[in-house]
Formats: sequence, structure tokens, C-alpha cells
Amino acid sequence: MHIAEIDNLSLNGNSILHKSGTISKIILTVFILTSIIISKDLYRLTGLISIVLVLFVVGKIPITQIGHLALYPALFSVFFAVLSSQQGWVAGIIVIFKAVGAALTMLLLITTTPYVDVFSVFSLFMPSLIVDIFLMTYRSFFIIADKLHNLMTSIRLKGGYKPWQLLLNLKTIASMLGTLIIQSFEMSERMYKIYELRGYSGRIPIRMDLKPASRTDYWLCLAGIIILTGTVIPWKI
Amino acid sequence: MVVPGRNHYTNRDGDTMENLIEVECLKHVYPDKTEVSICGLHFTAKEGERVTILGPNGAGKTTLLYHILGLLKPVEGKVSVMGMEPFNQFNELRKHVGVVFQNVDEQIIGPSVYDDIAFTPRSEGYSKEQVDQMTRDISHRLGIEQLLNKIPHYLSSGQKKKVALAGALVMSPKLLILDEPFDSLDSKSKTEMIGILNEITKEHGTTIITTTHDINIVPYIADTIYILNNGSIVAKGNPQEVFSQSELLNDANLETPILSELFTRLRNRGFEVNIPYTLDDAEQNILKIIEKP
Amino acid sequence: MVVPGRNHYTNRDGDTMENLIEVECLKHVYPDKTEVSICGLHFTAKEGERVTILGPNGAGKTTLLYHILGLLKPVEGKVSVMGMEPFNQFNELRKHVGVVFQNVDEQIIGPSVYDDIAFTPRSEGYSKEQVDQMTRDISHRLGIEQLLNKIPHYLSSGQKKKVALAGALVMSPKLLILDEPFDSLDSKSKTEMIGILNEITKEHGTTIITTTHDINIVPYIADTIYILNNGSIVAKGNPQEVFSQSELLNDANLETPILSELFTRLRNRGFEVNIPYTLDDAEQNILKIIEKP
Amino acid sequence: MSHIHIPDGIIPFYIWLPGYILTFVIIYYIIKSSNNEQIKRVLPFTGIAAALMLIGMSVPLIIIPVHISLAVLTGILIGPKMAFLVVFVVSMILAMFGHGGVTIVGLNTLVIGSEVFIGAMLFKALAKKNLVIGTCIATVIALIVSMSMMVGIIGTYAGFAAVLPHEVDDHANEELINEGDNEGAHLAEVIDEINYLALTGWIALIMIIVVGIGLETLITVLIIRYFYKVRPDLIETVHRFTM
Ligand SMILES: Nc1ncnc2c1ncn2[C@@H]1O[C@H](COP(=O)(O)OP(=O)(O)OP(=O)(O)O)[C@@H](O)[C@H]1O
Ligand SMILES: Nc1ncnc2c1ncn2[C@@H]1O[C@H](COP(=O)(O)OP(=O)(O)OP(=O)(O)O)[C@@H](O)[C@H]1O
Ligand SMILES: [Mg+2]
Ligand SMILES: [Mg+2]
Repeated sequence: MHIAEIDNLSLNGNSILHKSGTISKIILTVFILTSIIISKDLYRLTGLISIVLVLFVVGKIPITQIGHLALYPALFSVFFAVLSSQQGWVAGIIVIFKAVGAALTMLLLITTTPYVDVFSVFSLFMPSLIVDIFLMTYRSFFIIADKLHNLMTSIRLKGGYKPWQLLLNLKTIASMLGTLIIQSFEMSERMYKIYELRGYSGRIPIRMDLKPASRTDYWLCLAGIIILTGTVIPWKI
Repeated sequence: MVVPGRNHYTNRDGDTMENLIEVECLKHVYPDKTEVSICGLHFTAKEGERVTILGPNGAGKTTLLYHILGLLKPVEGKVSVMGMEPFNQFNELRKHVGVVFQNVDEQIIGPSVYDDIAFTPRSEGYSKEQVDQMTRDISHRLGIEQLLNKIPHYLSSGQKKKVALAGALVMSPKLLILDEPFDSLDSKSKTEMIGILNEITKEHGTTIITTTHDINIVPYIADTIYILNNGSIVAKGNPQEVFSQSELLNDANLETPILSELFTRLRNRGFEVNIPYTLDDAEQNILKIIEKP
Repeated sequence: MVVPGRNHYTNRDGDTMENLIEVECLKHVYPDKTEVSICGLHFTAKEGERVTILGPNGAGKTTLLYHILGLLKPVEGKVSVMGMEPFNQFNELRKHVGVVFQNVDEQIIGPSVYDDIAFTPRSEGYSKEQVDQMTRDISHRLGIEQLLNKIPHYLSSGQKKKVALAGALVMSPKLLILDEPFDSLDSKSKTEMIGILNEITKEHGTTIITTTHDINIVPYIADTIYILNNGSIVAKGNPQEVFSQSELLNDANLETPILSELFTRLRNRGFEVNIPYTLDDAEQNILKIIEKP
Repeated sequence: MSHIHIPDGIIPFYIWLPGYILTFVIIYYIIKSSNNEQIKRVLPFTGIAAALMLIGMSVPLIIIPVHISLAVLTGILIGPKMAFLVVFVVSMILAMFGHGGVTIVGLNTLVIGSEVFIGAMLFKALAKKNLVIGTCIATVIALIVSMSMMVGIIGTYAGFAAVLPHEVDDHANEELINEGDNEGAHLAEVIDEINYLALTGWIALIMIIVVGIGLETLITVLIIRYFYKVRPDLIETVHRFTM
């Protein structure tokens, strides 16, 4: 899932995008995403993707490092592209561009904004329970991924993974998952206890650092509006 | 006799002392029917006392701590902390207690170090400024200010321990409970942490209950030692008293601290020497033997 | 010079010795860009040698072990184990290596203790009788026969460690790798485990590599000590040699073992005394000073 | 198992928007109808269940291009209400990483949510009589319903064949497990799978679906049985708190 890499980029980046406010970045993302989804021609999509790529440069995000994440939607969209290409190859390419553009836009947001900030903005309009589940999931993900990694390592060291013995592998996987799930659930019982001790009342409060909007923030929002308008109005060249 | 709000009892010297914690012959049964009993001597801890619980694996040390914290309901026996029954008055008691369990990963709630340390004061409804003040104060104290904006997952094990300790100390609890806090720390981090804990008891009169398997550090963190073995508390006393009972230690799978072992051997050879528990004492004691003859 | 299948090198005394393990200036980069380098002195281990790696938290001890096991691919540097490249010849090498990691919970896979210990021989295709024989032999050796039918999940931490060790030893490996094996064990279990390990090296010439933060037990489990600090191996030698360099230890967040600290203090007071590393030596050394004047 | 893997911009808004609206209505209902104490108790569970689902979708079952989602199991363990929220969160997180479009999150939640709901309800009704058979039936029916839903949704746009790609998704997560993996080899693998799909016909598709259902069911049963052996109290208490 590359969460570690993305956290690293969003936490340690120091570009103008990293420094600007989370709300304005989310607004910009929403505008670009909407534009990409409603665009119907190749020129506009090319333009939108170019804008996103420029923003990657502005954000000093090495596109080579995370760009491959946009490849998966690209590959999955190939299938739909083939279907749409009955209406001509352009239709097919549009499908692929939309997929890649949308994915890149999401990646831009999460590589320039630490996830804690994204969630603290979510918490403004999402039910707190959902935000809490997000936060818990995030923490648990690492703990469990580590556990799973260690389990797989021991299985490998003990010679439990045999490339062509399907049945043996299945048995091993089931017993590994069983161990993992039991351990995780017992862990969650311990976590619940300690959370209670620490005063947990069904809410995980997080820091809302809503800095006063800077000039960059207004520019970002404005850019979003311009991009959407530019997508909507008919261009006659 | 139990007086609401405070427990009084008469100790060996006849004074009436206030006990923060009292545990009498506790029995617990886990869901899978494992029975744990903690009988024998009474377990007590006074304000500002540093207590260490020793015992073999599976003796029930963690179970005892869980009962003191009110996380488990005793099947038999009595637990009282600050005059309250922990299990029934959990929500009141909780506010006066800080905890660091062995696996700190499971203890960290906040998505950032700051959020984690600020968790309890925020949940208790302190104002934003107060929360900020408290969080920064304790971070400064533990020397982890530079970590405040980090994501806990990416910290080293030693750093995570400190963050957990900060989260436990942020409300200045009257009682601090630490289950094997020194495990997997390197020597320097261990010494640092011992220093911090001792400072805190001195300044705030915090009662500290620890468990550990590292017997050599016990004299530095304990005023009183309890030994749990085979379902009962078999010994209680200060390090000198407890560590001189080597048979008892042996029964409980414990070794004697290296220094006390060395000096016991010298004694057995006929030298009149006191058993030391810290390096300084040991040095002095050796000098005494050498100078005597 | 590297001869296929075996490494030879000339040691300080001029003999040609066979190295089971050789590591030269290793660099590793974790996915989140954390760089770990292990340069400085060469790391080597011979057949039957008991090696302990010391160093502060985060020094790279575990990373080094992972490279020796072939679990990570070195970015730079050379690792050779039994003449093979661990990462590329993982499946061959694996058969000769037994491992116990720090967190045994994640290492015990079988639904029962028996299944867990029998896991590797079964995977390697031994007959049912052979598997049974091997499993029972090693369980007998470690004194855990009575646990064979239990669900590993409910064992105490000490028992789990022993089960994991049995799983690592069941194939009689040439190389045994133990990452903090004594953590959270009570003193007696610790002593027992040290005893078993020492017996095994003596009988089978097994090479044992351990890491630990418990400096006082190092003299009992190590022929050779390596100290890792700040990305390089800064010291190598037998316990006497390494523990006398107190400045170096200090730099690496390590304390000196208690006995060597005590005797260093005596030396500084002008007594002519050797630094001991075991209790027996310490006793003798004190007797010597006392008798001298 | 079912997970719509369509990128943004393919499904028209008059399909995905109602999906979102319905999802939010259900979430609103769930939040309103659960009391704080229940939620508080299972929250650590839900985080872990969500993480397990995310990871479950990333354990490749070797030769067969299928992953398990553990959705029914999650429903059984934490109850259908909380599990529905978990499904929403998991779909959202996957979308943030480009696995399935942001617009499809609502639909995905409904599809997997139905699996969770039906599975948990059937389990509750059937497992008392016979644990293994009950779990089997619950899982199989839940999977068939959710897959039919998915086929229906996608079919409105792209025709039946489009259902296929969901079987090859999420292998990106593998790297999490094989850290040593390099990107090139990984990509080659994904491309291989696309080829593989292109080359196989309907029989392969049906085989994959059957094997997929079989595997998810097998694993769910094995794990539930393991739970009953090791922690019989767990499933029961959890159900008491969340149903
Ligand atoms: N959740 C549990 N379910 C069942 N049995 C348990 C559970 N926790 C502990 N036990 C059992 O209760 C007994 C006491 O365990 P406890 O963890 O209190 O020991 P301990 O003194 O803390 O040991 P250690 O030094 O290994 O931490 C042991 O026999 C243990 O197996
Ligand atoms: N999976 C990982 N991802 C990223 N960084 C890691 C990972 N594992 C270890 N590190 C980092 O690599 C460095 C060396 O870690 P390692 O675990 O080898 O140290 P160690 O000497 O074993 O420490 P300890 O005594 O605490 O076990 C540390 O800075 C650590 O933060
Ligand atoms: Mg314990
Ligand atoms: Mg380590």
C-alpha cells in the first residue's frame, strides 16, 4: 500500500503546497476531480492532467516514486477502454485519461498533506465515528501489517512456503490467518482497556490546526474555480 | 478498618499510615478457566512509595496490576485504591492513575505524538490552551519535544516508550503503574528513565508500582519489594531485607542481584561484611574488609 | 580469498580459520528511506563460536541478523554465510539455520505445540515416524514434553520462548540466530536457556549469534562480542577485551557489567586487580586483594 | 471478494450518486441507532477488522488470481452495523490510493455491505444448529448475492463481461508483504494477469468465481472454527454488543 512512502512525502515535504492550508488543498482537489469526471474531450483531459503534473512539480513530489500507483487504475481502465473503443479509439483513451487523472489528483492530495490533517478536516463534516474508525484503521494497519510480515517471515524461514504445493500453502495460510486474527482481536481487547484507562469516551480528539487562510490558500481555491469553469465553458478555437 | 475515602492501618511500628493501595487475598479466573490467586501477605502501597513486584513468569504480576487498575473484577478478595473499589469506581479512579504497559504500540491512540499525549486532557475537557501547556510541559520534561509532530508508528521502541510515559504523566497522576517498563531498552535509556521516574516521585509524591525481571536495577527503583510466587505474596520488604533471603528468591525463580550474591559468598567465607545493593555501597564495603585486617 | 563453499581467512594468530559467516560493510535502505549501515570492522563467526552483538536501540542489530538470514537484500556490501549469499540462496541456507526472533508470538504457527515444533521436518518431507522422533527428542531436551498437546496461544511468555527454541533446534541447525532471546524471561528460565544453548554448541558445534541488552549475562553466552554504534562495528573481541574499553561502551549507550564496573573502581583506587566477568572470578579476585597485604 | 474495481469517470453519475446517497442514509441510520457504549466497546475491534480487511485483500492465494476480503467474517465478528462502517472506510482508503475510483466508493460500500449484512444475519440464524455448515451457507449465499449485485451494477453500463477485472485487483498490496519486491517485476506480474484474463474464456471465469467463493468460504469456516476452539466467548460477546 506504500503508506510509509506516502507518509514520508507528506510529512517531510517542504514545498509551498505542503505549507498551505488543508482546506484549500481539499477544495482544489474537489474542483479538479469534478472537472476530470465531467470532461468529455481529450483536450480538456490532457490540460487537466498537465495541471496536476505541474502541481506535482510545485509540490516537489517525485512522480517516479509514486506515479506507479496511478498505473493500476490505468490498467483496470484498459478493460473499459476496450469496451468504449467501439465508439472510436478516442473514447477509449478518454476512459484511460479520466482514470489516471482522478488517481493522480488523489495522490497529489495525500502526498502533500499528512493524513492527520486530511482527517481533521474530514471531522468537520463527517460523523466523528467514521473519522475515529479511519484513525483506528490507520494505526491498526501498521501493527497488523508488521505482525503479518513477521508471521510470513517465520513461515519462510521454517520452510513452510512451497511454490507448487497448493494444498500445503492453503493450510499454512489458514493457520497463519487464524493466528493473526486471534492475536489481533486479543490485542484489541487490551487496547480497549488501556484506552478506557486513558479516558477514552468514544471519541478520539485530534488537533485542529486551522491556520488563518494565507494568500496561497486563496490562490489555490481560486485556481480550483478557474479550472472547473474552464472545463465547463465551451471553448471555441 | 475502612474509612470512606481513606484507608488507615497500623503498621509494624505502630504508626497509623495512609495506604493508597490495599489488596487482600485476591482470586481471579480468566475466561479459559485459568485461576490466578494472589494471597499470602497483604499488598499495600503508600503515597510516594516506589513498589516493585517480582516473581516468575506467570506468577500473576500483570493480573495484580489489572486488578489495581480496575480492569478486572475480582472473584474473591478485596482491592482498594485511594479508598475506592477500582472495578466499580473505574471512571473516578482512572483520573488519578497513569499507566504504561509492556507493549506500548497497543497503547498509543493519537495519530500524532502530540495528539497522543494530549489525548487524556482533551478527553477530560481541558481548554485548548491548557492542553497545549500540559502537553508541552511533559514533553519538555521527557526531552521529546522534537517528536511532537511525528507519527508514532515511525518512532523507535525507546522513543515510543517515552511517548507512552508522557501520555501517562500528562495529568500528573497520583499513581503510576508500569508493567516491565525497561524491557528492550538499551542501558542508557534505562538509566534515563529511572532518573525521570525517581525525580517525579520526589517532586509530586507519586506512588510508582513497577514489575520487572531485571533484578539488578531493582535497588534503584524500589523502596519496597513484593515477591509473588505460587499464588501468594511470599515476601515483602526493602531491597536489603528481601534480597538477603536467597532461598526464598530461589524458590521464586529469581536470582539474587549480582552484588548481593558476591558479598554473600564473601560472608560465607567468614568475612564480616554488609550486603550492598548499589555499586557505591559495594565499593565502600570492600574497602572496609581490606582495611580491617 | 574466497573459495567456493568455504571462506578462509588468516586470523590474528596466523592460522587459517574457517568462517561460517562473513559480513563486510553492509548498507541497507528501508522502504521509508531509513538508511542503516554496518561498516567498520568485519563481522565474522566461526564454527562453534558464540557471538553476541551489542549496541544501542536502533543501531542495526536486527537488520544485521536479517541480512545474515537472507531476509533482506543488501544495497551495498557483502554477506556470506557458509559460502553462500543468503539472499540469493535463501532456500538452501534456510535448512541449516534455526531462528528465534524477539516476538515469539508471531513465530509460533501451528495450532498445537506439537504441530509447531514438527512444522519444519514435516515441510521438509520427513516420514511421520521421523517427525515424531525429532519432535519428541527436542521437547525432551528442553523439558517441554508436557506442553506438546497445548494450544500455544495460552502458554506463558517463558514457555512460548522455549517452544520457539524447540522449533528452531528441531533440525539440528549449524547456525542458530537469536534476537533478544532472554527478554521478559524470569531469571531461572534465563539461566536454564543459557545452559541449554551452551550444551548445544558444545555437542554439535553450532554457531550461535545473539543480540541482547542484558549486559550482565553476556560473559556467559559469548566467546566474541561485537559492538555496533552509529552505523559501524566499533569493537570486536572477547568479553575481557571489550568490556575493558569503558569509553567505547559509554559512547554506545552501553553500561559496563556490574562486576567490571566495581573492579574498575577498585583499580582506580590503586588496587592491582584483574577485572572479572563471572561471579567465580570476582570472588577469587577479591580474595587475592584481601590476602595480599 | 466482490469489489468493484472501476476507476473514476466510467460509471455515469446517475448510477454512482444514488449509491453514495443510499450509503450515507444507511450510515446515518447506523449511527443514530447505536448507543455510545456499544460503539466505544467495539471501536478498537473495528479498526483492526478494517485493517485485516485491507490486508486480507492483499494476501495473494498463489496461482489463482483471487484474493479474499474477509467481509463475511468481519460481519460475523463485529456485527453487520459496525462492519458496514468498516466497509465504507476500507473502500474509501482504497480509493485514496487509486484502487477503484472515489466516485465508486458508495457503490462498493453497498455491494460489500450487502455481503456483510447477509452473511452476519444468516450466520446468526444458522450457526447455532451447526457451526460449520451454517457458516458455509451464510458465506456462500452472501458472496453470491453481492456478486450478483456487482454484476447488476456494472452490467447497466458495460455489459456482463466487465465484472471480470475485480478478480485481479489489489495485488499492489503484495509489496507490503514482500518488501524486497522490485517495482518492475511487480508490474510485469500485473500485466501477466491482464494477459491471462484476456486469454481465458467463460469457463475460466466461472472456475475463478467458483474457486473464489470456495476459498473465501473455506477460510471463513476454518477461522470461525479456530475461534470457537480457542476463544468461544469472543464471537458470543461481540454479537451481544453489536447486533
Ligand atoms: N487473558 C488470559 N487468559 C487466560 N489466562 C491468562 C490470561 N492472562 C494471563 N493468564 C494466565 O494467568 C497467569 C498469570 O499471568 P500474568 O500475566 O499475570 O503473569 P505475570 O506474572 O505477569 O507473568 P510475566 O512475568 O510472564 O509477565 C498465567 O498462568 C497466565 O497464563
Ligand atoms: N521495517 C523498517 N522500516 C523502516 N525503518 C526500519 C525498519 N526496521 C528498522 N528500521 C530502522 O533501522 C534502524 C535499525 O533498526 P534495527 O531494528 O536493526 O535496530 P536494533 O539495533 O535491532 O535496535 P533494538 O535494540 O531497538 O532492537 C533503526 O533506525 C530503525 O528505526
Ligand atoms: Mg506480566
Ligand atoms: Mg532489534
